[in-house]
Amino acid sequence: MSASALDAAFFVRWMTASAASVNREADRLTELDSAIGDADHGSNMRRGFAAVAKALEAEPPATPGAVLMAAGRQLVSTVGGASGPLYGTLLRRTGKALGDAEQVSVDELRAGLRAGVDAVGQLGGAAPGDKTMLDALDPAVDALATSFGAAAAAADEGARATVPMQARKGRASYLGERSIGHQDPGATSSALLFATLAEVAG
Amino acid sequence: MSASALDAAFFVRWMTASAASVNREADRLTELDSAIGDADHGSNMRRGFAAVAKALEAEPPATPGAVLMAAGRQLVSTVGGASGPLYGTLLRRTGKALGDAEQVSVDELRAGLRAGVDAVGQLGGAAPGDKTMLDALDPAVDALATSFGAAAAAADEGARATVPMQARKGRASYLGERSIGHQDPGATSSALLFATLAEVAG
Amino acid sequence: MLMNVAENVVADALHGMAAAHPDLVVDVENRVIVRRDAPVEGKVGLLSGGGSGHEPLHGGFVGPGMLDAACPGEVFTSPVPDQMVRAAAAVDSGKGVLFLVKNYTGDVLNFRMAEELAQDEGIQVASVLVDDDVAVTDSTFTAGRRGTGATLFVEKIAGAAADEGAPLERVEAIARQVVAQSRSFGVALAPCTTPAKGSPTFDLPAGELELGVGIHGEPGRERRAMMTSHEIADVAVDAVLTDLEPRLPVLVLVNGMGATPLLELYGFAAEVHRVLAERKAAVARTLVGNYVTSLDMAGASVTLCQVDGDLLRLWDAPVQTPGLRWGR
Amino acid sequence: MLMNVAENVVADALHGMAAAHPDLVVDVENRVIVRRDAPVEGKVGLLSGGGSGHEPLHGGFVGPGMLDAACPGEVFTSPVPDQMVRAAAAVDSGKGVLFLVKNYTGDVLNFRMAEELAQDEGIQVASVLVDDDVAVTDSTFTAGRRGTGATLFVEKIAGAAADEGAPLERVEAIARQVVAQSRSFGVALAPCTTPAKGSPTFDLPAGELELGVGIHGEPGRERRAMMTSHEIADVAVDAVLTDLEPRLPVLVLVNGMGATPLLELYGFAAEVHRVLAERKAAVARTLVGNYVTSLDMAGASVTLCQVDGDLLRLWDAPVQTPGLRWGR
Ligand SMILES: Nc1ncnc2c1ncn2[C@@H]1O[C@H](COP(=O)(O)OP(=O)(O)O)[C@@H](O)[C@H]1O
Ligand SMILES: Nc1ncnc2c1ncn2[C@@H]1O[C@H](COP(=O)(O)OP(=O)(O)O)[C@@H](O)[C@H]1O
Ligand SMILES: [Mg+2]
Ligand SMILES: [Mg+2]
Ligand SMILES: [Mg+2]
Ligand SMILES: [Mg+2]
Repeated sequence: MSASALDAAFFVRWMTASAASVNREADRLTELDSAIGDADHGSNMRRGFAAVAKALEAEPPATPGAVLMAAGRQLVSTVGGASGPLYGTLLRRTGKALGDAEQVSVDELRAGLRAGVDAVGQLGGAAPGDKTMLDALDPAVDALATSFGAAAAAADEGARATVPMQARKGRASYLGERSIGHQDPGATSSALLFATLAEVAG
Repeated sequence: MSASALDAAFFVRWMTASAASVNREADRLTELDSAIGDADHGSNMRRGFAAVAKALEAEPPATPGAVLMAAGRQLVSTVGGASGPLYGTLLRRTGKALGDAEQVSVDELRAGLRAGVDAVGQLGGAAPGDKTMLDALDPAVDALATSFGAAAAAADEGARATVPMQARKGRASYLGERSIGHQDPGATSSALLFATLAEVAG
Repeated sequence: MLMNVAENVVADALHGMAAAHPDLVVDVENRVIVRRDAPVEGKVGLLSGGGSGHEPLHGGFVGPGMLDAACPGEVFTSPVPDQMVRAAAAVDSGKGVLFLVKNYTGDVLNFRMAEELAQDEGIQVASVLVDDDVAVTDSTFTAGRRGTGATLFVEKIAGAAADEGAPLERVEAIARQVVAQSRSFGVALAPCTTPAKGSPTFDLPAGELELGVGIHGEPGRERRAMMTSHEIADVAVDAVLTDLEPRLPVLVLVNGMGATPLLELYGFAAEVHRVLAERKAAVARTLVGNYVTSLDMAGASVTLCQVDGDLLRLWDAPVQTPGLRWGR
Repeated sequence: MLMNVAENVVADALHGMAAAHPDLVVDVENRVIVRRDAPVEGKVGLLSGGGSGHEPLHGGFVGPGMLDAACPGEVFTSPVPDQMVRAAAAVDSGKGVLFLVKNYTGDVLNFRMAEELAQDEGIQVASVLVDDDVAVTDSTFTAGRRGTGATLFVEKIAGAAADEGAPLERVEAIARQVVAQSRSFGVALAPCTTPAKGSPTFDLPAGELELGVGIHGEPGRERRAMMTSHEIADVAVDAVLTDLEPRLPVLVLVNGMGATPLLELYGFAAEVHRVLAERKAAVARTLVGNYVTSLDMAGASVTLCQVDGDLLRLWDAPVQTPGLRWGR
């Protein structure tokens, strides 16, 4: 596999590694959600990605698109909350955009993710700056034009940039000005997914 | 009034001063009751003696017996719990024993209190050694043969002697061996009443 | 605490009961709660009471099919005789009044005084003591077993019997039968805070629990490291079954102490059912909820009551009170 | 906590509900609670759901006169679409199904997905959003008002309408009317502890309270030094009345968050009635208790719902569920 040709196995590795990193960071995600939400983001993500890893192991799909669509379906069916439909939509739309190619280039992945991220924005009605996962996802997809590492760095920076923001979407918005000063849990898990992607890409 | 002739005013003073000392010590009584009971002895005693003081002020009875009987009735009608009927009975029986004499001697008071304490024993079915108010009341009445001060000292000693006892009556008995090591709240309030009696007697 | 001043919590609550329950006559001054249609012609009056802090017990169980009147004392403090005398007079239709008394020294003494006073006023009174808590050894070395969860069974079943027009001796006999066939065991996961004291009634470090607690914030018989719901059900049901040895189906009360979420109580109920099935005890009915509470104590108790067809019929009979309601 | 492992609290509770309530079919595996006689011939199916931890909402409100089915999610986590699709299929008699959805992003998204999927399966579905919490400013800068206590009013009143045989559009319209005429405000005196986190969801020093909290253990809009029940009622009822301005009598729900004793709730109910009287708002009915909870949070909320004669009749109509029961 060339650096720019990503196959189904690569996406399975990304999802499986994501299950591990989400599991490792679950307490921190819950802690962040405890400050401005309802203290379940860590267990939501852990439950969802554990189901994803299990499903992909049991029946590994043949194409990158199918892997992400299967993963997205698992998230929708097991997570609940706001993050379930949103991450589920992200992966399903991205997968759909990848079509049934056996391999995809990084650029194709970037275009697919762009479609996925836009779908998240449409579904949840949020835009970057609202202190949600979009604040990590959106710059990460753009930076993927440079490299996986740049995407991961942009996601992390985007997540950290949510700290001074006042939330306008999701539960944190109920807090009004009291949401300022805390990092958004969903943006943090998004950064985690892009960090894992960069690791898997080597 | 000679040292050994106690009139109605003396008993009103005792009751009024008891209301003050019970009020002052209420938190300590509740704290003791919290360890081996249900954390209400202080408020029970405060509520009861406040009613006693108010009733005696509103309509001061003419004789020692009538003062104690009125006080006992107030306790029965306002305290509730175990201590209400028990202290109510103590004062009513003592008052009854004093008859309608205008003045009573210390010896007559002692005999009256003996009748009262025995009635408490009969009503509650407890005996000295069961870790109840009787452990302070019983020796105090005997020591009254010597002096008010001796009675107060005996009551205090009796209350402190309840610490190593295992309760066999009242709520503390539910704790079995765990009741050991705590001073009985009722014995403590009894000691307080005798201390107040000694103070009032000068 | 959600209150004004500690001295007034009971009066404040009674004002709220009066506002919420037009079917009840709430005499705040005299601390008596009576069903509005009392005295009910030809019916034995059923009266209970005790310290406050166990809500909905007893005031929440006043109404058709259950109590005719309740006398709430101060928090965790038995009511005074004057209350019961007044309530007895209000509910006596000439058929007599039954006092249902939880076995605590204070309750026993105050109700006994009230019984004498009411009889002096020409009211026929009988009393039944509820003493179901197996955590307390029933011997001459204690004040006897506490009355806890079984009180609900006694009030409901005796209430149904009175509702059917049974005479005083019969209602009394049924109440005694329910007491004889009921046993309870309780655990605390966190202590409660009384308004008067304003701090927990005992220290219970997180990660420990008290086995064998009553409903007055007292410590239990034994402190242990935290146990699972599974393990607690094993201990609690075993303690009850060892004493009760039921041969008939049982009513099951999985009762919350106040602050334990219903979500956890239902999980505990599943464990209680598991143990009962393992022990081959048949279940007739199950009630899960906060019925006989200890303010904001966290924890639960299990009460079993062995019932024959007649008692089960009385249990199922209609009841219409703020705290328990079905069949009408 | 009274539990086994945090991951299983919802499943464990469902096992307990199955054991305690033979009138309900509890599908533990698929997380669906359905009344045993569903689908009821000729009746619109009423379906709700949401995160667990608010018991008896929603599962405890399944039964004649209220919900046909409930879908419990994980603790404080909206259920997944699969649950609602399955429940909709189970309760649809051909007259259509109404989803009652509390306004949270997660609930809205998952129910919306379920609506599409159920419609794909040929089930007619309508949805009504409940958004009654005046503590949240309803603007484009928030996710909109939260759904809290009014959910009980909507489920009960729409349930009665469905019970009477009203068609889907009518039941939907009535549900919308109840939402439009209901407002809530909540306070927390102590935070709750979720099983997954195992520690309080926020720090609230004794002697302080949070005003304007929801039912998910989130902090509120404002922290203040502890207030009396009198003062809290002033703030809460004022917040609701300012927004609602009722001209008709109101239903009053004085709801406990979980760990506040009923004794305190009744005292608070008295204060709520006081403020309503001062503000010349007529009270039609009052309900006091733990109905829409936030695990073991201490605190309370006030919900008012303005009712005309028709809505009041539907409120009074018989209901027979584990958590709410009268008139039958
Ligand atoms: N409308 C929205 N658009 C995008 N992301 C959102 C939206 N609402 C919430 N989120 C994201 O979801 C995260 C919370 O997820 P989670 O805690 O799992 O769900 P819930 O809020 O239902 O408890 C937030 O931190 C935020 O990043
Ligand atoms: N049977 C009894 N005989 C004598 N004194 C008793 C008896 N039972 C309890 N007491 C006394 O009553 C005290 C408790 O009083 P109090 O706390 O006011 O009532 P309660 O136990 O009903 O809460 C105990 O400390 C004990 O001294
Ligand atoms: Mg969350
Ligand atoms: Mg006491
Ligand atoms: Mg007491
Ligand atoms: Mg959530």
